[in-house]
Amino acid sequence: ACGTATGSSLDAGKPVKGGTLRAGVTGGNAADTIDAHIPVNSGDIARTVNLYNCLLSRTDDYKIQPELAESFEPNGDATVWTATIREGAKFSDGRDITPDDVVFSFERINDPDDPKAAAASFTMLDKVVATGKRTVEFRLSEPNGLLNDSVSEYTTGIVPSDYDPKNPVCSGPFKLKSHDPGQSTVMERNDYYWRKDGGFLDEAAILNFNDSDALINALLSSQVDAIAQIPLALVEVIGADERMNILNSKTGMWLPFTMRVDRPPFDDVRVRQAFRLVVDRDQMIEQVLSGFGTVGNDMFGPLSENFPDFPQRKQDIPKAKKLLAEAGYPDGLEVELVTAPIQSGVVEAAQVFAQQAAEAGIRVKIRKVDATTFFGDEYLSWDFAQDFWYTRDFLPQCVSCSMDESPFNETHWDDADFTKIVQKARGIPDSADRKNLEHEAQKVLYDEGGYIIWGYANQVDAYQKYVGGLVPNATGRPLSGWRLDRVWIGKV
Amino acid sequence: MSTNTNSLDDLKSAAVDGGEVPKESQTTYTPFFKRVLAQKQGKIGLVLTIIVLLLAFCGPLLLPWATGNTATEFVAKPFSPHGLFGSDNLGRDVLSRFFAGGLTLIVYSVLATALGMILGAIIGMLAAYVGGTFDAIVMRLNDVILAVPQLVFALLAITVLGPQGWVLVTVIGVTHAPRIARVARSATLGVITEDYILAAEMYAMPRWKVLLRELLPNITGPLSVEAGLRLTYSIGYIASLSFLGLGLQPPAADWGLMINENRIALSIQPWGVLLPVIAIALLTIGTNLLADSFARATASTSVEA
Amino acid sequence: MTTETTTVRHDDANLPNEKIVLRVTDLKIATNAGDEILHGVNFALSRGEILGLVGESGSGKTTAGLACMGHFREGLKFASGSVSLWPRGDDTAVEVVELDEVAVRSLRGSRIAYIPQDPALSLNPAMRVGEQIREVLDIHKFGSSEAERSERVAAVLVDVGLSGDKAYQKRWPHQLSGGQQQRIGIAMAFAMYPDVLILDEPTTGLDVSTQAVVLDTIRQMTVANNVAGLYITHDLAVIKDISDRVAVMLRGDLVEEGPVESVLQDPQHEYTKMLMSAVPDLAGRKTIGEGAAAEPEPESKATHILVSDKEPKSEDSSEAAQALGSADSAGGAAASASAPLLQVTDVALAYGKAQILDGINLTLEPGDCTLLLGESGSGKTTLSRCVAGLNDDYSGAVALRGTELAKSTRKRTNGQRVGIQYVFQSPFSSLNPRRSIGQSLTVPLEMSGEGTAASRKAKVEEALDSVRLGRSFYHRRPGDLSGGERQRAAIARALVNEPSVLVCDEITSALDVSVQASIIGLLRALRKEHQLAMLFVTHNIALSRHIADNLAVLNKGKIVDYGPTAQVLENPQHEYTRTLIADVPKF
Amino acid sequence: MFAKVIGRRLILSAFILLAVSLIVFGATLLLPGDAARAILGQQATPERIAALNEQLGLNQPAWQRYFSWLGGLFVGDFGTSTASGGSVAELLGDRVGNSFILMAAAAIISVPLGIGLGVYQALHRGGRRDQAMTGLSLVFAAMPEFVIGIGLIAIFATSVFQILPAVTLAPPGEPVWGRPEQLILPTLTLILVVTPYIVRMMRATMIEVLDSGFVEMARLKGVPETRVIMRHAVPHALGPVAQVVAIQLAWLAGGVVVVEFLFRYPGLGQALIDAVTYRDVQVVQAISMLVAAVYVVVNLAADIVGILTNPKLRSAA
Ligand SMILES: Nc1ncnc2c1ncn2[C@@H]1O[C@H](COP(=O)(O)OP(=O)(O)OP(=O)(O)O)[C@@H](O)[C@H]1O
Ligand SMILES: Nc1ncnc2c1ncn2[C@@H]1O[C@H](COP(=O)(O)OP(=O)(O)OP(=O)(O)O)[C@@H](O)[C@H]1O
Ligand SMILES: [Mg+2]
Ligand SMILES: [Mg+2]
Ligand code: NI
Repeated sequence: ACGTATGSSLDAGKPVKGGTLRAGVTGGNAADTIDAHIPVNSGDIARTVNLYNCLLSRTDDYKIQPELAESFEPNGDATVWTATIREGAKFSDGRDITPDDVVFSFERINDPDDPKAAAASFTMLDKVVATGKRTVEFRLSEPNGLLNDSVSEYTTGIVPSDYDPKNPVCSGPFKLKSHDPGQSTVMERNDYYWRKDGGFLDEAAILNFNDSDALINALLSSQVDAIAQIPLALVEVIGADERMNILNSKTGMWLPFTMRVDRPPFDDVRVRQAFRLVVDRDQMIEQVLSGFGTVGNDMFGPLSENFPDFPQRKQDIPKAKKLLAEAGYPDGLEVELVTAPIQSGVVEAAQVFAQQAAEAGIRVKIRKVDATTFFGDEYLSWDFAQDFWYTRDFLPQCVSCSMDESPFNETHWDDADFTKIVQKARGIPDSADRKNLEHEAQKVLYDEGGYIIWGYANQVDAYQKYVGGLVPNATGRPLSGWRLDRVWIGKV
Repeated sequence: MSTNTNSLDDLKSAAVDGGEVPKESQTTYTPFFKRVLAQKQGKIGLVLTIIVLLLAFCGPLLLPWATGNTATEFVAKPFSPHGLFGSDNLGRDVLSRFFAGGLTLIVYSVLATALGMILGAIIGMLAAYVGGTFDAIVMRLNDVILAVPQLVFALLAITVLGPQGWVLVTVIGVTHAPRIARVARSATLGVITEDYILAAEMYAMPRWKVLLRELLPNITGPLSVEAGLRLTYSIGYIASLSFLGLGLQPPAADWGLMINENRIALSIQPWGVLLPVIAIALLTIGTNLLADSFARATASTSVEA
Repeated sequence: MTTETTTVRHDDANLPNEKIVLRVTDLKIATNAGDEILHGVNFALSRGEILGLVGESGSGKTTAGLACMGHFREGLKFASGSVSLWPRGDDTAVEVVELDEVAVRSLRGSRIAYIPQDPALSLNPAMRVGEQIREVLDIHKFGSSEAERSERVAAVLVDVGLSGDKAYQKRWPHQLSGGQQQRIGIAMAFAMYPDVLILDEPTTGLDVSTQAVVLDTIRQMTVANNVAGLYITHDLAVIKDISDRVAVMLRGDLVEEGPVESVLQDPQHEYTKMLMSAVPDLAGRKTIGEGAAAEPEPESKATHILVSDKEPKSEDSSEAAQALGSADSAGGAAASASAPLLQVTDVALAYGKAQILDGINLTLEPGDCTLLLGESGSGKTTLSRCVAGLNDDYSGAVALRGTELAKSTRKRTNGQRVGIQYVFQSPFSSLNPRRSIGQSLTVPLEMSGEGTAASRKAKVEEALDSVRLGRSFYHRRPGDLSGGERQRAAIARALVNEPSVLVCDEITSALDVSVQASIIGLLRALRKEHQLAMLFVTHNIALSRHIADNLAVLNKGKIVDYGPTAQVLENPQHEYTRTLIADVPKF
Repeated sequence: MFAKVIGRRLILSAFILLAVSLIVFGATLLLPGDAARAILGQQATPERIAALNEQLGLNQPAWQRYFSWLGGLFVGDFGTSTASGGSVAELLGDRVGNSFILMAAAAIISVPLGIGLGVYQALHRGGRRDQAMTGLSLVFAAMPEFVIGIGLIAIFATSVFQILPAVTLAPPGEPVWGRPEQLILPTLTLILVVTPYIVRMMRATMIEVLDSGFVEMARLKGVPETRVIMRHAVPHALGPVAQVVAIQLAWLAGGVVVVEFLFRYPGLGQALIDAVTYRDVQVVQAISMLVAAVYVVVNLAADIVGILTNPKLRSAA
């Protein structure tokens, strides 16, 4: 029963209308939100995706697709983007979605006094202007060919101009019925939603669990219908249960080690190269992900159109030792690796890395802190730590984490040439046109960057066989990217 | 109220600690260990404790010879039935990790107990010896600390200071102290009225000498019982904290941590949990039996066969 | 005990006769482990008579007494023999030890009653006293109605000299005095008009005056109810007072038995003789402890000059000079020449509102022994501790050779501390059980900073010799020693520093009479040898003639009679002293 | 006199709670990282933190917050949860109830059970059954609660038999006692942890009481054995045992953390761990105070039992 979900629709039969889906998710606390623009944890994301619609979104294989916007086009130098709102798009209270609502939404995101989660991607956004009955112009202070990527993020949901986050009017396939932070959220179908090919469920409930143990038990005792993200080590066991299906999605999600390139010992490129060479990537996938992942090549954005095919880096202890010796560490060195349970597999990866690095004389002292401490004052300034990222394309990812003014520049990568290349590539809307520039940037990171990207983790979920409509999704978000409008409860 | 409530308090501390309040005086002196070993419980306790201690101390040395693996080596996929007891959540050999995992637990709990005993004995003896306001203040402070559960204390301290070894040892030792202080105090109060203390006073023996030479040897009975019990509790607390994920941190091979890491697969790969659980159980049972036979040994001169 | 011990019998009253109510024949009792505690005991109790059972502690008196009730303490079991009881109105005897649970239970408390040693422990503290008496009546179905039982409770309370009203019955045991508690016990025993009464040291722990009242009650009740009594005690004087016959027990055997007069005046068995000679008597006709001082093997006859005659002059005057400063040294020396050795002036002390000591004046000359007499709680210990500097709350003055002493021993000079030594009441608690005798005895020397380790050891060994213990005790621990030996060691500790005044606080009250006698003998000898002045505290007036030159009687914190022993005894000035002397069972 | 003793105890209890409140407040001040950071996690940009702090009222000085918090406690207001913005009292309401059910179930079973077993053992002391039970109680008293819990799960829920649920899963809106079978294992764990102490104390005091003069006297009065035990012996053992029961109940209040964690039980223990993780200071403070209050109350109760069973204390004090 494991593997991809090709057989699922067979099990669940033809789509049927009606019923409630109960989806379990780990995490969640008293601060859980239903605000469209400040989702934090997995449950928040699930709510945002289902309650709000964005102008654009990503398909299951991570291509940009139109949503509330029929089209989203740049002008020639990518300084102005024009969105055309879909004909007949309505909010859950039956009102039309107007350009003013779009303007309000983006002003809310970019509110200088209270910037929302997505604000970092819109620093160059000068003004959003309603220019017609259905058109909105995004005027930029500098060229940006990637604005469509930013607008496809789930953090840019469109809300009405009289938006009340406590009692939201929704633009997504569902509207809110009840919300009990840290416990459960119930959503019901939004009949005004513009997409007519889905919307099978009457209701969808998101249930919070304290950890995966309870989550699995709830699934096995049929207290929930589907659960998001199961421990990879248990995939086979759960899959062996006749009642269960496994949803195994290849994604571009990565759990890198982050080396600060401006601090010793990692300010020496040879040390970074040596560290990258000590990793046995296959074993990482095997031990940390129980085989549910793809080997990485120290490069992010694997689903980008312009992803390069550089030679696969392999473990090479002698070479690593040689590099270390050249860098002044003939007897190896000791480093502290800061880790935290920020995503399943992170702490485990640290342990496997420590073991592998020992072979090259690198003594890794693991310092495990709790997630709060990890994201605390010292976040982004650890010398050697870890992090995790969902699927992104290469250039937006660079903007997030590899440039001087990137909000999450955890490796402190600050290379003028590199920045120039990225800036230039960013201004080009067409991906084929910027292929060479991208490759140039990628080559630099591949040779000298501060990330050790040993692999991409699959997103593995489990659900009862009577649930239909769940397909693999590359975004890294669980349960088909949380697109519950496509899900139905079939005959048991 | 002073008299009756205090007597209730003392009863209380006596009660938790096995119920048998040994009083050391008017007894014939026979070597303490002989009396402990004369009891079945003492023997079983000693054997259990020694088995686990041997395992914990020699385990790391035995490793390569017994399992052929080091405790951190990856030998299989996670949770597969590799080797004698299978592999753990990262595919490491459960038996190797089990061999390597007892030492820190034992060392830390012994240190924590020692710290608590020293602090508690000093506080308790001083409170009883000095008496008066000092005693009252110290004992009320004790009450305050007692009102905050040890685990809550540990939880806060570890979050503030991080899960390092010394934090564990200190926080457990310090939270043990008031409990030990109570026992030390009531034992001292029992002894302090004895005339030999008064005799020492009469000869103007320096006060620290009175404490050290006249008092301390005569409360070793209750104190050693207490030490045994506290050791049991220390082991329990350190293991519990590891189990909650607040104790020793990966990749340390530690029994409590092993339980925490492998608990999720209790049904498919039970050994990763059960081996350390059994070892911890044997150890705590062993130390508890020993403590109990300490109590009997100090409570009576003659010992039932 | 393999050899058969035969009992010396002074008459044949023990042979079967119609007056006998309870008869114990060849009773053997053993521990569960198999050690025999009683080796075949024979005695009989007759109606209206009390049989006294005497013997040292641990000889098996309680065990024998409880066996009469078919009761064996946890860990003991019946081995062989018989206990026959002829209940009133019944011609045939019942075999108590062969009865089943229910039958024996119906005898207990109704036919055979028990009066325990310590009433404070034997009354249920959580039950009102009336209820406890009532319980006996209820269980044994006394009378025919509720009212009749209530009446009986009141009546029996009046019989034992207590008030029978409801309010009194509603009291808790702790609201009664020791004597009243014991009378409740007696009332409980007599409530069912029993045939046999077992009394296990019912007056130990009571002071002489209370003891006299309780004994009186018992005597009256036995006669009035025509009961056969077994009175267990180790106090021969009490036996003489209360019983008609006496049986002497020694380590599980009955060694002598007969009418009180004939046994006590003409003891046959060695042990009885020894016992008789050790009992102090108020008249002082004999010298107790004669020769007993040297009783435990006097290992070496080495001389033990601990206190030299010149000591008071040389050493202490120099100490006094130290204390007062050199300018005062002449005055200090002068004072010491004329002043008495120890002078207590106007010592008073109060704990809260309770005035414990009130204007005490005492003097002590070298070689003098003053006996401080008083009942329990009169303040004897408090006073002696004031003298020794262990209690610094007092007002007034204690002067040694004319120099007033600081109140706390810690503030006194070394010489002053050494001059007065205190021996504690209980030998079981005055020596640190965890340290050897030698270590404990070295402490005084160590603290006065004298000599080298070797010289200290030599001194301690000398002291051990002088108390007739011997050097071999140096390395032993208190736990291995008997009470008498421990008390000797404690006395030795007081002697190592060569004091001039020894304060002995009831140092014999925790000991058996024979041991007491030997300690008294020892003290007498030491006094002679070392010119020791002594303040001897006791509640046992009978000791006075045996040890003291002077007698001071303390009553409620005041000295009510003070003078040479003979004078006070023969011509007591105060009412209290007179009743005290009158209450002592005459021996 | 009795009232006076209790009055003094009450004052002392108030003092203890006050001191605990200081300690707890101080300790929570030391928690690294603030609530805002903890809530925002990876997305904690300075602007968003500042905005959230403002919203949560964390900008006042510490002493001011302490007194307003303390003042709130007196009127039953535990403050506002920093994480959720809701009232702490409301947030913990259900949790308190859940934990209480667990503890009450454990206490109701283990106290009489412990007393009964203790009496039984004391009466048959030295016998084979006594020895076996002493051994067993030592074994259970020794093991940490999670060891017992895991053992039970392995036996009854996963590895050996699969007859009982291993975790507690109350669907939203349904109370925990709606599925009593889920309560069995956590309760059983607590019982196994708590009972041995009560048994041992009961046995020890009963033996002492049975050896006492007044019990022997009662037997020598001809009192039937059952009456000797029920009327003369047991009441005396209750006072000291009440102290142990109190300590065990107080332990339950804190030790329940591990058991709740183990069984996913939605009680105070779970809430505490969560609150510490998310630096929800108000909740940590509230729970610590609650637990301390439990400690104080059960101790007070035990003292009262002690006084009531002892006429000496009752009448004279
Ligand atoms: N339960 C018991 N188990 C074992 N030995 C016992 C027990 N009770 C008493 N003995 C022993 O039996 C002997 C006689 O004890 P018993 O109490 O009869 O003496 P006693 O003459 O009454 O002494 P005392 O004057 O001190 O009351 C003692 O040596 C004692 O050690
Ligand atoms: N520390 C104290 N606080 C209050 N009262 C005390 C204290 N010590 C003794 N007393 C009281 O002082 C009185 C005298 O006590 P003390 O010990 O001197 O009597 P005693 O004559 O030696 O009696 P005994 O013969 O019982 O030894 C007693 O009523 C006692 O209760
Ligand atoms: Mg006796
Ligand atoms: Mg006295
Ligand atoms: Ni009081």
